[in-house]
Amino acid sequence: MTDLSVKIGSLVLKNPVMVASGTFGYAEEFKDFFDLNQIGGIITKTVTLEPRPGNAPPRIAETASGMLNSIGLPNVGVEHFIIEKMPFLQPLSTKIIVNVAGKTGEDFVEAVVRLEDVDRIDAYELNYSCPNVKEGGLTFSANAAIAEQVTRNVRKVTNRPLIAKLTPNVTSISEIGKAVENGGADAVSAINTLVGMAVDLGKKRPKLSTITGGLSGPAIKPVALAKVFELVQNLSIPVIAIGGIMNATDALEFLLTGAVAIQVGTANFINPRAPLDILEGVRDYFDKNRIDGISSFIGSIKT
Amino acid sequence: MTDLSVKIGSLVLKNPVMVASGTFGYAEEFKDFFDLNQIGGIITKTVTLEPRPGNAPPRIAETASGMLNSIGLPNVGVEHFIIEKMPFLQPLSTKIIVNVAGKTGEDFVEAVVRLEDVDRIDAYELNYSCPNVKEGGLTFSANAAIAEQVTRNVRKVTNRPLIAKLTPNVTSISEIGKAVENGGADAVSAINTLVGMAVDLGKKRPKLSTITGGLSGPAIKPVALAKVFELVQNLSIPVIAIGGIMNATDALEFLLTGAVAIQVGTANFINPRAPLDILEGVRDYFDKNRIDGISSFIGSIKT
Amino acid sequence: MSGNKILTEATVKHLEEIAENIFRMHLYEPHIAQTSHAGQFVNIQIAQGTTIFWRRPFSIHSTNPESGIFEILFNAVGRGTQVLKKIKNGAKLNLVGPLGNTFNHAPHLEEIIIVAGGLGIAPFKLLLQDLRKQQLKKTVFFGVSSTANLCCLDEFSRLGAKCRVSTEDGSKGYHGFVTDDLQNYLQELPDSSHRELLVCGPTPMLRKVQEIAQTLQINAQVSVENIMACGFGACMGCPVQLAHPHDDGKRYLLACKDGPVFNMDEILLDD
Amino acid sequence: MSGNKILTEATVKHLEEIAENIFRMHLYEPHIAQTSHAGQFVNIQIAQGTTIFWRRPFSIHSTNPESGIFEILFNAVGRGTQVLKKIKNGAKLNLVGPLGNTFNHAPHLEEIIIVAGGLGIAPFKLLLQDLRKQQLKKTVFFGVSSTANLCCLDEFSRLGAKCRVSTEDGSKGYHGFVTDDLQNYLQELPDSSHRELLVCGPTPMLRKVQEIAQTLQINAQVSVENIMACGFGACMGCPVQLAHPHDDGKRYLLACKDGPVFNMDEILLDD
Ligand SMILES: Cc1cc2nc3c(=O)[nH]c(=O)nc-3n(C[C@H](O)[C@H](O)[C@H](O)COP(=O)(O)OP(=O)(O)OC[C@H]3O[C@@H](n4cnc5c(N)ncnc54)[C@H](O)[C@@H]3O)c2cc1C
Ligand SMILES: Cc1cc2nc3c(=O)[nH]c(=O)nc-3n(C[C@H](O)[C@H](O)[C@H](O)COP(=O)(O)OP(=O)(O)OC[C@H]3O[C@@H](n4cnc5c(N)ncnc54)[C@H](O)[C@@H]3O)c2cc1C
Ligand SMILES: Cc1cc2nc3c(=O)[nH]c(=O)nc-3n(C[C@H](O)[C@H](O)[C@H](O)COP(=O)(O)O)c2cc1C
Ligand SMILES: Cc1cc2nc3c(=O)[nH]c(=O)nc-3n(C[C@H](O)[C@H](O)[C@H](O)COP(=O)(O)O)c2cc1C
Ligand code: FES
Ligand code: FES
Repeated sequence: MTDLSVKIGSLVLKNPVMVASGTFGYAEEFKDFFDLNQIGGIITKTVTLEPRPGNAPPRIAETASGMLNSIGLPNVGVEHFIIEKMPFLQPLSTKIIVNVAGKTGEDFVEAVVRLEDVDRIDAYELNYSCPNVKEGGLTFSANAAIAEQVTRNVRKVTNRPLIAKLTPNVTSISEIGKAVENGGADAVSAINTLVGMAVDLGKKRPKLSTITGGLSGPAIKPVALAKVFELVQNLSIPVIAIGGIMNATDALEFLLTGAVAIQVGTANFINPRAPLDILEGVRDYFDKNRIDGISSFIGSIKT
Repeated sequence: MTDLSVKIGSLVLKNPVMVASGTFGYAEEFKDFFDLNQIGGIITKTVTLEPRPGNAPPRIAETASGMLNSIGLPNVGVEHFIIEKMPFLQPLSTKIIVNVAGKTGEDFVEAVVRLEDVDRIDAYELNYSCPNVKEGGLTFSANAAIAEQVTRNVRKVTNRPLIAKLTPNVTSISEIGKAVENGGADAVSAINTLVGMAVDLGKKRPKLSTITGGLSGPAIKPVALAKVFELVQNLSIPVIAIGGIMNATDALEFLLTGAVAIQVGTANFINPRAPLDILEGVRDYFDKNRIDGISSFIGSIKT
Repeated sequence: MSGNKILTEATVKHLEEIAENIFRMHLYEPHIAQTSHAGQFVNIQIAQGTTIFWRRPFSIHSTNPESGIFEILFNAVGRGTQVLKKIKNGAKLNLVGPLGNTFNHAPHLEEIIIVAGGLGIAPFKLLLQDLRKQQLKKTVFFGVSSTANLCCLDEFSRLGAKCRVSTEDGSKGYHGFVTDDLQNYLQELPDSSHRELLVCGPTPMLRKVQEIAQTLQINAQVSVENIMACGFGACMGCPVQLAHPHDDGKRYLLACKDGPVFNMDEILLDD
Repeated sequence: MSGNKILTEATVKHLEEIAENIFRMHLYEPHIAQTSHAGQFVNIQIAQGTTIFWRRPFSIHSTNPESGIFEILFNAVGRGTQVLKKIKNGAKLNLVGPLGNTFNHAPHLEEIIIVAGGLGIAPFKLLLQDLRKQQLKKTVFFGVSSTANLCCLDEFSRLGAKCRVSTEDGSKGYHGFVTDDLQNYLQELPDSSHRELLVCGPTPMLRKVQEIAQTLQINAQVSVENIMACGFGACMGCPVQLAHPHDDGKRYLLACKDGPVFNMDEILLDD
């Protein structure tokens, strides 16, 4: 059996299959479906310093081979997260990566500081794609200087691995990627959702209360592959792939393109056992093709 | 029967259904399928100053609810276009819009100058999304200053309506939209394709010879709706919608969102009679809902 | 207690159009049939490889724990249900369930009053099954647009309920909205305590019932039908707004996990 | 002359697995059946509402102008063809055709030599039908991996062709590659003029035939099977590179419109 373990900075995953923030709750919702300890890692739903109620309904819409969401990062806030959600996660033997977001750069730092005392957090994923107020209306990951500065500030308060999650809604994702690399990120993950919109012709209004939302699912896989490829070509730190991964073939395509690990997102809603199915499919592929180490496969695409 | 005519600057279309550049050849390929004079307008395959062979195969790949292409703007060049392609188009009674691209700003100007003498061209669509050499490796529509300057230069050599076709692969499409508006464009059209990639796991290589290509089809409709909405909110000139329009409902959603006209693209490959089917569907909708003028419908979305 | 939710394949055993565009499907899946209670639902993958991306949620209409069969009732309204209505016996349907919470029956009730509009009738056969052994009055107010859309009356009677039908076109029973018939009924009662409304149907109907229940101070439980992506609390896509949050802000529950059954005075209805 | 291309619905009249994973489908569509010639193809929409986005191209295998029926032959290799092989008689298939150019038969030929690998056999039944009245020798070299993949031999014989089979596993005919059998045959001929090769099959086979044809200076026409989005020249997605462009640059023709039949020395083969 092929050794599937991969390294993301100092973080070692037993296999490259993780689940994406906001699509796996705080893992408890999935415990009935498969043994959570099988997969490489769990990224939590985004946590913010203060509790957030989330957006008004409707928050979701089905689209061609995908969906739109404007959930709005509802969460109980970092304090309650630690008390209410971590106890379920702590006994797990898979890696726990807490996804953090903030309205301001200081919010990120403060949330991470608060989480530093907490046991069994293996890394942080910084969600740079949420609406930002203070820094001039741009999202954090649409402005390289801000993304770099925030990363640097968070880097100062933690030794845990830092993954910067990037938005695809920019002219150059690798410019932002390089900025967070300079800021001290150990890895980047990409992509977050694409800005999209759906219209209800009958009601003559947008399908989402927020008018636009984030597009995910198989529809965006080609965009994700292109962004991952661009990042792999331009950065020195590892790239974690997200976007439309529904099955083992999809996962393998991203690994071939150079991602060291992948996150399963929207697929979790369609097939709550998708992460395990994908892991098993990846393992089968390596076994059948007698691939010795996963590292020789990662990035071996012929271009 | 509802009057479906719409105005784009001084250009009057008898109805808002057009066909998108590069998906309708030079129209001749479709003459067996329906009466071309039914639809509002025809945008030609992109014409460049010099002939271009296009990219090496493979140039296309099927994706979830869409496709990737890296055709590479093959065309006979403006001289041969005038001699070989215009004679089929000239006798048509529908509007003829010639899509023009160039490697440099001067290329755009020169191509348009050459086309100025030619009869029966009703407008130009400037394809700002092709790879650019001189202006520093960025595409024309990823840089507001360049897009504005090129538009201004083309504006100087023609009185025909100018439509600037915008790429969605930017942080802010409305910033580019405002720039071309300032440069003198009469309208914008959006969106061109999203940068995407597909991988052939069996062959361990990208599915396109150019590695990445342009994503089109229903998969990108939500992105197109969001970009069209953003442009409608921020510009004073009309917005023409393109992206994943497969049927009349799709077309109506874009009109509701504020587009004055729509272009049918990838749908032409799946259903070569799509433009006519869409037109008939739009007409039926207006008749059934007793909508008097199309202009009261355009942009009437409740937000 | 309801059973754990599972990802499973159910076998289609029977499919019938029991009223105009209303279909009843028998599905063989013992875990669902044996552990589900009224209000819960299953989330069905319509067909792999189609452009129907999400699963589609359907209330569990009834169960037969012995045979391992449960029923759903559906209206062919859109892309998914149009496919579903053509499925052949023996086909396998991938589904997740049982999902959601259940109606709960306060002790010492005198009467439960079911109020259903159209396909809102779906969850209540199982409710009557759940309450079969309980000695209390069971009344069903069932509103449809026309007789052609009526179903389930016989079964409901057999399960000990008294059915009152309203049709909008007057083709049967009360001529008008079910909520008007309900209001008449409630107003004539000497005392509305020890009674509870269990409600499911289109939003305008729910609003009206909410109003009546508030005025008459009757407790009402409602089953909501939000659009859902996952059905089990993972996407947070199905919020239901709390009517009385503990602070000034907006507070949401999740229809799929905290519901689909809510106390009517606890939530704000939207459309 | 071939007829205009049309967008039409054909009716499935018959579907049969004639060899291992090889299916023959009879389709009723008079315009196609009456105006198509060998080399042309139809572009079939597999099923609306599925995730199979593009149409799928298939050679026209044979036609019966009187009955309005034409045949396609296909291998169930992927998503689309897996659906196609389950289609029921009476179903309608939306298709565009006839598309593409045709094989052309130079006058005064002594022998046409068909070289087919696997499903590359598809276009040649119609070719033999087209040539039925022509007095010339018709030889078919048909290479398959094993006997289980053989088909069409009887029809081909009935249409006046002499068939030589090669199997890679030696279970029938020549043991080895069809191109080796072909080479042996051609080398034994006193004179290869007035002969022409008509070729269709996998790229490695085409390459080998190209080599043989060049060495022996025999004219060869090949039918290529590029991936196609539209099938009628609109997308420019199916380029075939010219071997001898008039200048230094790369020049492309379109497989769907300028082909699928090309003179073999005119183009570069890729995979
Ligand atoms: C908990 C729950 C229980 C339900 N129980 C039943 C039931 O027992 N019987 C029944 O017939 N229906 C039930 N529904 C509604 C049912 O899920 C939808 O009718 C179904 O999803 C429509 O799918 P479609 O593909 O045919 O329609 P689509 O083509 O997707 O849409 C057609 C129409 O249905 C609406 N719709 C789509 N999805 C949903 C959804 N998830 N919820 C509500 N409306 C939707 C759309 O807005 C649109 O107006 C229930 C919904 C929920 C949330
Ligand atoms: C002009 C022309 C004539 C053809 N005639 C026949 C025929 O008579 N019989 C027959 O069995 N096949 C024929 N083919 C090939 C046939 O189109 C493909 O086998 C079919 O499209 C596969 O569809 P799928 O959905 O089953 O496979 P997919 O799931 O799409 O892919 C499975 C495999 O088939 C390959 N493939 C996909 N699409 C094409 C395509 N358009 N052309 C070639 N390979 C493809 C893929 O690369 C992949 O390796 C022809 C192709 C062309 C271009
Ligand atoms: C319903 C939903 C909620 C999401 N919430 C979050 C979130 O809280 N934080 C975050 O970083 N990403 C969030 N995402 C983005 C996903 O993590 C992922 O980046 C994106 O969906 C693309 O992957 P996919 O196509 O596999 O879903 C969410 C996505 C969806 C669909
Ligand atoms: C095969 C193909 C070729 C295209 N060629 C051109 C082109 O030459 N010039 C251009 O401006 N846009 C070109 N486009 C982009 C389309 O005009 C359109 O903007 C895009 O495909 C989105 O619309 P759709 O989703 O309806 O296809 C091409 C698109 C496709 C799919
Ligand atoms: S539907 Fe996903 S949380 Fe309710
Ligand atoms: S397949 Fe579209 S041009 Fe050939």
